[in-house]
Amino acid sequence: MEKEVTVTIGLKKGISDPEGKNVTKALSLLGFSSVKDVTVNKRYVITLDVESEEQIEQSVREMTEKLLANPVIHHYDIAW
Amino acid sequence: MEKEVTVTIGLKKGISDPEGKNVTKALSLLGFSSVKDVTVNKRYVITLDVESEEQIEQSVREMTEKLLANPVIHHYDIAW
Amino acid sequence: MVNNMGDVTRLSLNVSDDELARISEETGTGLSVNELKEIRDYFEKEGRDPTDIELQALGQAWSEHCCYKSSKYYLKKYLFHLDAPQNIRVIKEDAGLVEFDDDHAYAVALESHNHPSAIEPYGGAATGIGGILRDVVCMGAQPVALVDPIFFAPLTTDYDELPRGVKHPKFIFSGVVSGIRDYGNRVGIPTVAGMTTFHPGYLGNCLVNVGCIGIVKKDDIIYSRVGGVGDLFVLAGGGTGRDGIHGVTFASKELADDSETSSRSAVQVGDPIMKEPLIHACLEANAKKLLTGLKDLGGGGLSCVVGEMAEAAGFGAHIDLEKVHLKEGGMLPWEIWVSESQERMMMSVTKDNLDDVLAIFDKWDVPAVVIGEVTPEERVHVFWKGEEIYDMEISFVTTGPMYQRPTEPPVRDQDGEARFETPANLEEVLIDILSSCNIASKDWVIRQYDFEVRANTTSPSLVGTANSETHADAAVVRPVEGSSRGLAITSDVNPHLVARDPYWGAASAVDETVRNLAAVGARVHSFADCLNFGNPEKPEKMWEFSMAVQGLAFVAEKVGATFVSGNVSLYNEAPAGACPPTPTIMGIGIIEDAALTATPLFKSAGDTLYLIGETKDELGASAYYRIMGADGGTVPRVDPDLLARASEALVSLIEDRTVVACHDVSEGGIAIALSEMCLGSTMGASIELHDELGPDTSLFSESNTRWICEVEPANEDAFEKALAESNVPFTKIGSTGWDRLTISHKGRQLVSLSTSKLMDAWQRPLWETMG
Amino acid sequence: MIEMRPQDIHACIVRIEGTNNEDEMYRAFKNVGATPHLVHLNELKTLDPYQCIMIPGGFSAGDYVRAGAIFASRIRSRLFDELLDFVDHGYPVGGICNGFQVLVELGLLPGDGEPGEVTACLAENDSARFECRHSLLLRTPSNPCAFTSRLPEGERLMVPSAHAEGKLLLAGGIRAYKRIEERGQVLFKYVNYANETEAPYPWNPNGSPHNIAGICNEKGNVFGMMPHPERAFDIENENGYAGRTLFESLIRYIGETF
Ligand SMILES: Nc1ncnc2c1ncn2[C@@H]1O[C@H](COP(=O)(O)OP(=O)(O)O)[C@@H](O)[C@H]1O
Ligand SMILES: [Mg+2]
Repeated sequence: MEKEVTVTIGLKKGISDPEGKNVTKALSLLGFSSVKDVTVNKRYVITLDVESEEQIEQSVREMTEKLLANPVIHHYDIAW
Repeated sequence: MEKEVTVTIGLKKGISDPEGKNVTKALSLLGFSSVKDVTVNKRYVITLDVESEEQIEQSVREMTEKLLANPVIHHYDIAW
Repeated sequence: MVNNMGDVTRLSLNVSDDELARISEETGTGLSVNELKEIRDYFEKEGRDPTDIELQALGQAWSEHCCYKSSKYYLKKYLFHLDAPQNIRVIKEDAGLVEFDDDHAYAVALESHNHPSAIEPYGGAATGIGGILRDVVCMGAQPVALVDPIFFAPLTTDYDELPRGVKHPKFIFSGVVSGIRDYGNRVGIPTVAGMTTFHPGYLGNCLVNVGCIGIVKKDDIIYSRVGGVGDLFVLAGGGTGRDGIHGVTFASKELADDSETSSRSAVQVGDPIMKEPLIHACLEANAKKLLTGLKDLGGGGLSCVVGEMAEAAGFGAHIDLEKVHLKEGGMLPWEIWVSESQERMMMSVTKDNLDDVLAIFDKWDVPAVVIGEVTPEERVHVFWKGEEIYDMEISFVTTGPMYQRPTEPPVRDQDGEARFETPANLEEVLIDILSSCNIASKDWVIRQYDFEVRANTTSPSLVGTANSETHADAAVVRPVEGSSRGLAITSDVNPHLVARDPYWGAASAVDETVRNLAAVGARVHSFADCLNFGNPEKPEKMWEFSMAVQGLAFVAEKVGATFVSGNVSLYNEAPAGACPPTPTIMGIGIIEDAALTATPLFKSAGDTLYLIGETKDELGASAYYRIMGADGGTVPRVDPDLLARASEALVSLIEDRTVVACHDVSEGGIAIALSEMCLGSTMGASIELHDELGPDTSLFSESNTRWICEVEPANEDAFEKALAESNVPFTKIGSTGWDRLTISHKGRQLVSLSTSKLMDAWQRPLWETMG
Repeated sequence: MIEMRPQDIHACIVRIEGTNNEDEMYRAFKNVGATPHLVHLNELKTLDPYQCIMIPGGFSAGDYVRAGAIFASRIRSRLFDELLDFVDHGYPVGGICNGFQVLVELGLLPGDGEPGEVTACLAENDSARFECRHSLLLRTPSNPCAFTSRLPEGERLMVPSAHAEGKLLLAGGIRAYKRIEERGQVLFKYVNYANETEAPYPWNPNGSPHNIAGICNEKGNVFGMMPHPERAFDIENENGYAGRTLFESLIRYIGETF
């Protein structure tokens, strides 16, 4: 069966987010004065062909830890 | 009042996605044979200081189209 | 021949003119009614109607972009016959080949990617880089440098003044630079030089020109032609998809305000990580002598590449289209045939070598498949699941129409003298010019590019003390290991001048190219041109084109180098108007010892400063006039013989280290050239000008063929003697030292500015606007 | 004991799609007399023939997920045990720029966790953009390291930087930085012309805490740095040929040790 799983990767609290800061600045240069802060996350939408629901969590967590996130700076969230 | 708005940006169907393709390849080389496809989106979490809810949609749409996305290749989704 | 098999349809052209126009519109082929009639005649002789894939192929091949139908006449008449002894094979291939040394040649290519970049700056510019790399690789050459002349409307353009469908120049500029950065850096080829120019005429049609230089052993040169009958066509690289369909026909018409939605399929993103191993694999297979021919898939896709490779060798082809590997399902045969998907190369391979070739591509994880075979007769036959769906004589497809379109000079009223009062404070004007975006530091752009990857860039675009560098006139790369010989690279054109006077503006572009090369100590060796103009069906635009081409030829003829490759991009028109005529020139020079490259920054206090050349009253379209809002005046003229003599004399003086710092005088005149020489080492100069011109003219005139040189006092005689012998005018204008730039004219002090004030004015503008 | 001759030293430069500094790395090894090999990871079956492994710079697999992450995970899935063994035997393993990022993602640098545990990250530059500029590097006091043994402490070099992700973040924060300094694992710091080790941007091009530009493991045989010594190989600067000295150190170390 096909399943779509979403892994969202963000920076841990306390880790600075240069891209977010850059976007914040660019938006304020454009005149959007209401913007206080921007943070940027990445979202991987993974289409899986699996036999059971149980497999999903386990294997997606493994992908995330092996490749998609670096534990020193990232937190992640898996949803489907 | 402070509001957190999320803008998710992805490539439209039919636009080639080198990032997604390379992640798919990497996962399959790592032995995750169940992965059929990966697409990558970006999520901007924007903290706004606004007076009314009505303002939000309009101004976030404008930010997105002026800076964050190009409607020619991107679709986007605004949520709060 | 197939009759109707669902995936392929036949179109009858025996219909009224209106119907023909409708067919052109509906198929998106961009063919004119007259062109369709010519096609009708051809198929009448064949005794059948064309199929959709045949018509689509003709639409591609006969587009302005592919067959140069409006420009060919002028190019042939004025440029193509120019020749130089160092040229090996020029104009005919995707890149020009010029001798580098006894064993090596270098390949040069320059192209535009304007239309796609206007619609999708990031992807458009990135795929521009991808395309120009392919042009060089398909000669068997290893790319060694990229160049990116890019043109935008002023960054201060008001958001409220943007026409419908037009994106803000900041968005386009930042997208274009990111696209070039992300593609160029990822494939690991240094982007060493370029231009960043602003003019209101680029609103709605930015220009993105990209150039590439490669190096190849003469023994490894390969051409875009098959070897012989029975050779296999092997298609390598990324899958073929619907992206990029009708890219060339899109590039051959004006942009409309709905182009961004209607032309989406012409837009692509590009995959550098497919390109990088593809380059390695192609070059490896070529170096092992496993290929008989190599060509990239660019405009027109498979349709163009198969026909051209076969025709160049006098053969034909049989293609099985269903063998092409696809990115997406459900594609129609005609879509596969004309798709311009990126990152693909076509090779011709003898049957004996096939396995070895496929093994190389397999190692690099790059797909490669056999899709057809070379046949004796000069026709292309395309089959789809066993049935023939395409059968045309190659020469009919590739010859294409040629037009000599009407030209007409525009009516102008600005030829008179400019009238305004000379400002009392010229120092303020200097600062204004120095901090205008056209002249200010481009390091916001340059530093986003890896300009030193491959470790051959001996002198980049930024030179001087770390983190307070100034601009170099040309970058130098040393492409052959163990050899000190370098290639100096620059790109130049001043569209303000060309817009005002296409002939002298274009001539000035060549002059500037040559003098930028000479300024670093390089002898000009070859040019490439990218001719960006408006709609050729408008007589005024065609006139601009024809005058500019003549201006280019006028100077190039005399300097010992010719146009070895190039590209014409017409229809750069949006509802807001046409782009200014922009003949971008890329110049390549040879520098015998790259370690002797000259830079503009002052070297030591107490040295003598000279001006080579003469300042004349030539302020038309100058930076000074633009800042003063003044119209009129004369655009700088060129004396090509003087240019040739003066640059040869200067290069010799740099080679023997008589000249220790050198900078050419261009936009902003002497005042700006001197300011730029004060940066990079933060040493000042004291200048006294004594010419008979007005003080503002003396400071800001943009007369061609001028340089400022620093010479040690002990070498003054040698310097003066050498120039006098070459009959080149020069003037002693002052000396280096202190940390201020002071300039006086006939005893009256006009400028006294600290080097830090100059640095500040020059360094910050782009950072402040772009963040 | 007889020293190994330089030409008998075989250095393996590992490449995949998108590594693109391998030609200059190859040249650097050749120019100090060693025998380099450019080997695609797909063809690298064993490390036995080599005395040194180098991961070059570039954009391996496009750096799409995170700089170096895909390359690292591919090494992990194929050769990891053998690589750990190689390191245990004292053979040098180095990474420049993207290669440094790969070694960090493999957990080999700073190498203070369980084998293979990732304890650091080379995060996005503070400027949020790719930075190509010349860096001044100060050789800080450190353990004997294979890559710097011939370069006296306190020397300053001019080396090109070119990266978008070069800010070294360590798990464990302040204490971790203190620990690697105390253990002599910091090889280079970004400085200005006054040799200040806290010099701000643009001297420190990425915002790396304490201006750290390059580190090694405690044993000194695994090392990585963001700037490119292989590009400063025959560019003469204030200390002669900065890059050459590093590669000469490496060859000398191998020659003397094995
Ligand atoms: N887009 C760009 N990409 C790379 N280099 C650039 C770019 N724009 C300008 N440069 C570099 O900046 C320097 C100054 O550019 P420019 O003012 O056009 O020079 P010049 O007046 O000498 O022709 C040149 O060395 C040029 O190569
Ligand atoms: Mg490579």
